[in-house]
Amino acid sequence: MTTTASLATSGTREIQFREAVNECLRQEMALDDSVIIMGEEIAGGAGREDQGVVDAWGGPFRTTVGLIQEFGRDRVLDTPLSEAAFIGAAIGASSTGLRAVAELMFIDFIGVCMDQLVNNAAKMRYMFGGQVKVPFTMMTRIGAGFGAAAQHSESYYSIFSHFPGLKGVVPSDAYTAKGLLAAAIRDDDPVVFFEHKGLYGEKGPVPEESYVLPIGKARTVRAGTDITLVGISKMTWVCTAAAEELAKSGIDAEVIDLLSVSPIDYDHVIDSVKRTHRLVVVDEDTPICSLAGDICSRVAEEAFDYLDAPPSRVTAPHTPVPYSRVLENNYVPNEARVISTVEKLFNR
Amino acid sequence: MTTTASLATSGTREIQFREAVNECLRQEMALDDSVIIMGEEIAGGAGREDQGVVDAWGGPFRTTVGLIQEFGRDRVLDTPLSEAAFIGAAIGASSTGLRAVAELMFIDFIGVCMDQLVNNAAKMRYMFGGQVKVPFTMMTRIGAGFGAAAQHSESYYSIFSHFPGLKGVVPSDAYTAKGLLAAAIRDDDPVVFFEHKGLYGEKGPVPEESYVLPIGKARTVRAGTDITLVGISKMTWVCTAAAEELAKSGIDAEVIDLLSVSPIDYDHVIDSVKRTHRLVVVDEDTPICSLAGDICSRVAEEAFDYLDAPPSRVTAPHTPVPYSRVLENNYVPNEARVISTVEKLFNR
Amino acid sequence: MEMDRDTLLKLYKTMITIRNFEERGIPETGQRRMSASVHSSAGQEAVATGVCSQLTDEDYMGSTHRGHGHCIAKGVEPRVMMAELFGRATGSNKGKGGSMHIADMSKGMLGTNGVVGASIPLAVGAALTSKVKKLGRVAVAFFGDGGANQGILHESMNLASIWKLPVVFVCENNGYAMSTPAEYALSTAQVSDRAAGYDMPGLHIDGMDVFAVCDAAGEAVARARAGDGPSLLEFETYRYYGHTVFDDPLTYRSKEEEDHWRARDPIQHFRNTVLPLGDITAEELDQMDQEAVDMMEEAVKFADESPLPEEIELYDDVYVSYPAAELKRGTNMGI
Amino acid sequence: MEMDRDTLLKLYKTMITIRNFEERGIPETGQRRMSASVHSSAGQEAVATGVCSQLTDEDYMGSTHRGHGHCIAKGVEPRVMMAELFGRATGSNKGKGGSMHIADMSKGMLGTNGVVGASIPLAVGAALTSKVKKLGRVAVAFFGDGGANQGILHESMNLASIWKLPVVFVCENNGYAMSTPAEYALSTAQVSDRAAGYDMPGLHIDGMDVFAVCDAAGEAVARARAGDGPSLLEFETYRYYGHTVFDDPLTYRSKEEEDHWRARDPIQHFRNTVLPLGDITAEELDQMDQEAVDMMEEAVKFADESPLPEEIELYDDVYVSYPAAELKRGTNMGI
Ligand SMILES: Cc1ncc(C[n+]2csc(CCOP(=O)(O)OP(=O)(O)O)c2C)c(N)n1
Ligand SMILES: Cc1ncc(C[n+]2csc(CCOP(=O)(O)OP(=O)(O)O)c2C)c(N)n1
Ligand SMILES: [Mg+2]
Ligand SMILES: [Mg+2]
Repeated sequence: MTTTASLATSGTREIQFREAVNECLRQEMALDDSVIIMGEEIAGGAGREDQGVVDAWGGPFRTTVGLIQEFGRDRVLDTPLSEAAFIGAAIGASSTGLRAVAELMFIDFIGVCMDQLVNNAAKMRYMFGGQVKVPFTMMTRIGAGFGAAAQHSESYYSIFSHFPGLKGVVPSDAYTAKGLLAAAIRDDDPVVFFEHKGLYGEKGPVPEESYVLPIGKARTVRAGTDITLVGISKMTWVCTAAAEELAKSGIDAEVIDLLSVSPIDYDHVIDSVKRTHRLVVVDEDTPICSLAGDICSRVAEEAFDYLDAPPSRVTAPHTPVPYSRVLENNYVPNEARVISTVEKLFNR
Repeated sequence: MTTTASLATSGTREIQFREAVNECLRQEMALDDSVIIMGEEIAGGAGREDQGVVDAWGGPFRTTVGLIQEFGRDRVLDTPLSEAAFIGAAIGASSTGLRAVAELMFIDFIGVCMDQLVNNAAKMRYMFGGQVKVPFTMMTRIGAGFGAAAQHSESYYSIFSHFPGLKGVVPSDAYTAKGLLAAAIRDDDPVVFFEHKGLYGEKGPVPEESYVLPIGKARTVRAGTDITLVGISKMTWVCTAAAEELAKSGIDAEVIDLLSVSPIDYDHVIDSVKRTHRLVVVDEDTPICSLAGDICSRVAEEAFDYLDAPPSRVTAPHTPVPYSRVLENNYVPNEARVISTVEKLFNR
Repeated sequence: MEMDRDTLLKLYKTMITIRNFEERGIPETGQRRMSASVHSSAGQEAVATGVCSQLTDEDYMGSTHRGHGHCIAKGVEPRVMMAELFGRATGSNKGKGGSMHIADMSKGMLGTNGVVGASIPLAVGAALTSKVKKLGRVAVAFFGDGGANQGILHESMNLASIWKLPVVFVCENNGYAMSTPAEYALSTAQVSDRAAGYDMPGLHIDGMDVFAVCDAAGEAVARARAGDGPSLLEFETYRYYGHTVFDDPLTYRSKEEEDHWRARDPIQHFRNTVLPLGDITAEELDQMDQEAVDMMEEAVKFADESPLPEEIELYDDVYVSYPAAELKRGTNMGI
Repeated sequence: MEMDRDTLLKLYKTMITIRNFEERGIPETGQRRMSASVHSSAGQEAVATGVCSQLTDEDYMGSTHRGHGHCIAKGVEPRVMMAELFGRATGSNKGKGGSMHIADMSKGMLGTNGVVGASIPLAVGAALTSKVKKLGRVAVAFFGDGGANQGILHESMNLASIWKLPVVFVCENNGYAMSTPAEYALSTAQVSDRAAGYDMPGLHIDGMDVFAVCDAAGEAVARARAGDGPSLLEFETYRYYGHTVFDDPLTYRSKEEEDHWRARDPIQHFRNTVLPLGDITAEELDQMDQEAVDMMEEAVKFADESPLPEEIELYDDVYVSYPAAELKRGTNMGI
């Protein structure tokens, strides 16, 4: 079991995913005056003139803590509950010289502002014949498992893979969070940055200086020879845990951390499958027209002759997210499901 | 070359797709008092009190012509340009005893009202523990090829396959339009009805009496033995035209008309592929996380051992829809692309 | 404001039921580690109570993430709500929805809703049902000062106005959307100012005074029922706790401000107003207080003793009809 | 209203350029069977002209599906617009956008837009850029009476107001959204009434009188530039043709109504107002009229003689950077 060079070198200090996001925002804002950030609660009450610049919450998950103190009201803007307008405004600002970062509190709410992303951010450059860049970043949250029910637990990244003109990244740890967020902010195209609620508290080694990871590149987090497991965001660690278990029964799984949902690094996956001849994609989103299905279809198309078993997926079921823990526990893919799926592919 | 029994029996009068939609609406509204319809322009100016009940346009594509004269203002409602509110209201009405049909003029605008579909229509029944039915129908339009550019030409049905709780149908001719719209309106779940702009003028045999086609069932429009072509909406006819051409070079293609995007009739496709051993899905939508990819992935997973070639797709490219005809002509899948794709699968 | 004894006692009972539900149910839910997304309406009881007191069981109501009070005032049983919060099969929603989705269609309760503003058009649609079917019912749409800035409110008010639908738009202005002050996020001093742009009455009312709430709501409901169209009512109120009970509101508001509002407690205000009239005694009310405590004790017990949903219910009620196998096709679910 | 000769002539020139573009360019586009989605602003010239006359090239503007006039008034060259309508490589957007997406970022023209209301927040965002970077620029957001009912307008006005952004919201109320009368769809007699709910000035102005437009816009722009925040201006105007030129407006409006508005033609109104003052002669204006005709002749010729885009440009400018192969991966494109 080895990890690739793209993992942070050991010896660096360890910080939480949430801190990595925060550190990145601080550094990017310090480096580039044109970076601004806006969203509900990102300063949290600090917008009120009469209280001075006081950072009440620093965002619902504390990822923006301290920013308003450091960069002031002009560049750190609490917004009203008006996602369509402020995300649209961030897109407008990004097409006129700023690099605006806007936060959509949960991806579940995308339906109130999707038009701005899909018809403006994603299409302006193309429709305008290349006249404009839209270096806009949308930060948002995904992930079930918190008893937050059907409207606060979704992982709708597949639609951002689907729409041309958008990019998307799904960091899986503190290191990739910092590097991919920096990449998103510096990128001249609109990028959606997906934070998994279940990763905020996870610690990992993160360089203090700022750095950028490439958008559109997957990484191999565990080398293996017998099957390729592809994880998206937190599911990467479900894959590695499953791989450890599988190793005990002699199945050596390679685990790929997808990291980007657009562009998708199909080549990385296909190269792996050409060696392992088997594929399971693990995706927390629902199954139909999903990222998992998409990757399976590409592999089936481009590595057809290398496959020894059907390209398979482990996903949520085609249902909304239920509230009661006893139901939700079965909703999110877990190691047991990955293992049984892999075993089926070896016992056909 | 045979066609299945699910095609309308010959001998019936022929009417246009647009007329079939209109006839269905009339019949369903006459049959059931609880059916109402609302949308922008559906009566067209008839909303104004001072002009009496005058039907100016009968909808932007004349599918609702005459309805307000027949059923009156209470059941045929012109709406303001407020999709989120009126589609939300139609959902609210449908959950309290009406069967509301609402029209979204073009699917491209889904981003202004998607939250109501995804978080209310699709999830209420589940979140509420089965307390409510939402017999809501959304009629909308898809399809490129009219010089209408990036914001009026999309075919975003894949996201309606993706979201649990929604159903969707994609009629391909006048007969299926009438039968599937009736099914959508009578269905107790929310259903999206996709009309392809390029089909409105097409004539076909349609029974005068009202009838219902099953949601979730594909149909075989051309039997064949060598390869399965799956078409969605207008693409079905691109497939049949390609099949005729292919027949000349000795390739006997089976053509399946998908008809539903949720539930997807995977079994129908898989049964066919188990006989033909090859698959090409033709989809006017963009390729990533698409319906085409989804069907390929399912076939790869479930008919793996039957496949003699990679399950493949012909789709639009991963770009917005360009304006200039010379560009748009290449955007939409055509027979030549289907044929060359099929040929590649036989020459690997 | 003329009210008979029974009406008064009913108002009181509703308010203390809500208060006790919030004070007991939320911490209990927290202890059971069910969810962090549970929002207390303690402090806002007069609005839910006053508004719903003007409605019948047949009337409709759409609610928010902070909707326990609305539910109780509309007649949903606290014990099934408690069971819902605890994720039990006996919950109002069979444990599938939780605090943010409690619904009781038999009471016209169209659901609390986790997306701010999203329930507003549902209420408008219910009003449309009433109009088309000539049912004579009214629909109430609750939303907060934060929700007042969602575009869907504007669209819904316009729609309800041009169609003269029987809707009452009710803004519970509790001064904050999470930690963001209404005075920062709202461009207008009063949300009710916006009514003029939609040709409907707009009133700004003390939401800590249940009698004032009843009066204003009574008029708006009567107007709606008479076919004269919608109204917009804004009630000034306050939530005693944080956005959820897990955040510390003192990071964005002052102790003085909290004290100021607590001194205007709607339940206390009721007592202060009614007891001097002599018709109702403190003992009676104290007795009712105890009953509310007992009711919650029983509700917690009921919920705790209720079964959890069967695992397989994960797949139930996604649709009225759908091929069952398609819900888990190829996802390699364990169940 | 004090204006010098040059200013007056410039207003006239802009108006007749727009009129001629619409009267010539749209039928020519139709003949070439490029698109049915082309909307004429003939009749509305005074609004685009008057508003944009108060802006510099640096100022921003977001437009609508009916945006040819806005583009011309903001300085976009008619010949590149014509080429765009004809789908030519020399078009403002290289033939990729067409009538509904004409943009010229070098003129602060943030695009006509095919989604009603969608360009409003773009203008707000541009105003934010101006504020954050202290550029002193103003942004105008155009929308119609139909667009006035989109939630995004409400959200955008609130946002611009609380952030005191230099935005002017301009409603071109031409009485109809497609065939739907504004008086049916709008719950308020005047869109400008809604300004009060967002703490900004709201004015209702004759949009057929370019001088009245200049006055109102001048004040709103000055206010915005001074940092005093947004305004809402509603101009009453009329489109002479159908929603597109392919529908017959007499199915939903009367000949008398059309005549009434045509009698108030903004170009004629200009002549009637200015010529009696004696400073400018009819011959001068006639001469300019002829120049505008010639300009369109030349524009049509330019467009017709321009090359079509290369087929391969289908893949250009989707992103600034993206692996090229991914744009067509596995789609089996012929090119
Ligand atoms: C569309 C949407 N955006 C953001 C959120 C996250 N959120 C939940 S409640 C809330 C604040 C709501 O404030 P208000 O409407 O005043 O209601 P209150 O909590 O004060 O009762 C926010 C921002 C959401 N649920 N929905
Ligand atoms: C969100 C959205 N809904 C519907 C349409 C279809 N549509 C295009 S223009 C139009 C009418 C617009 O009316 P108005 O805003 O008054 O502008 P006008 O055409 O009168 O200039 C409609 C309904 C659209 N383009 N976008
Ligand atoms: Mg509030
Ligand atoms: Mg108009």
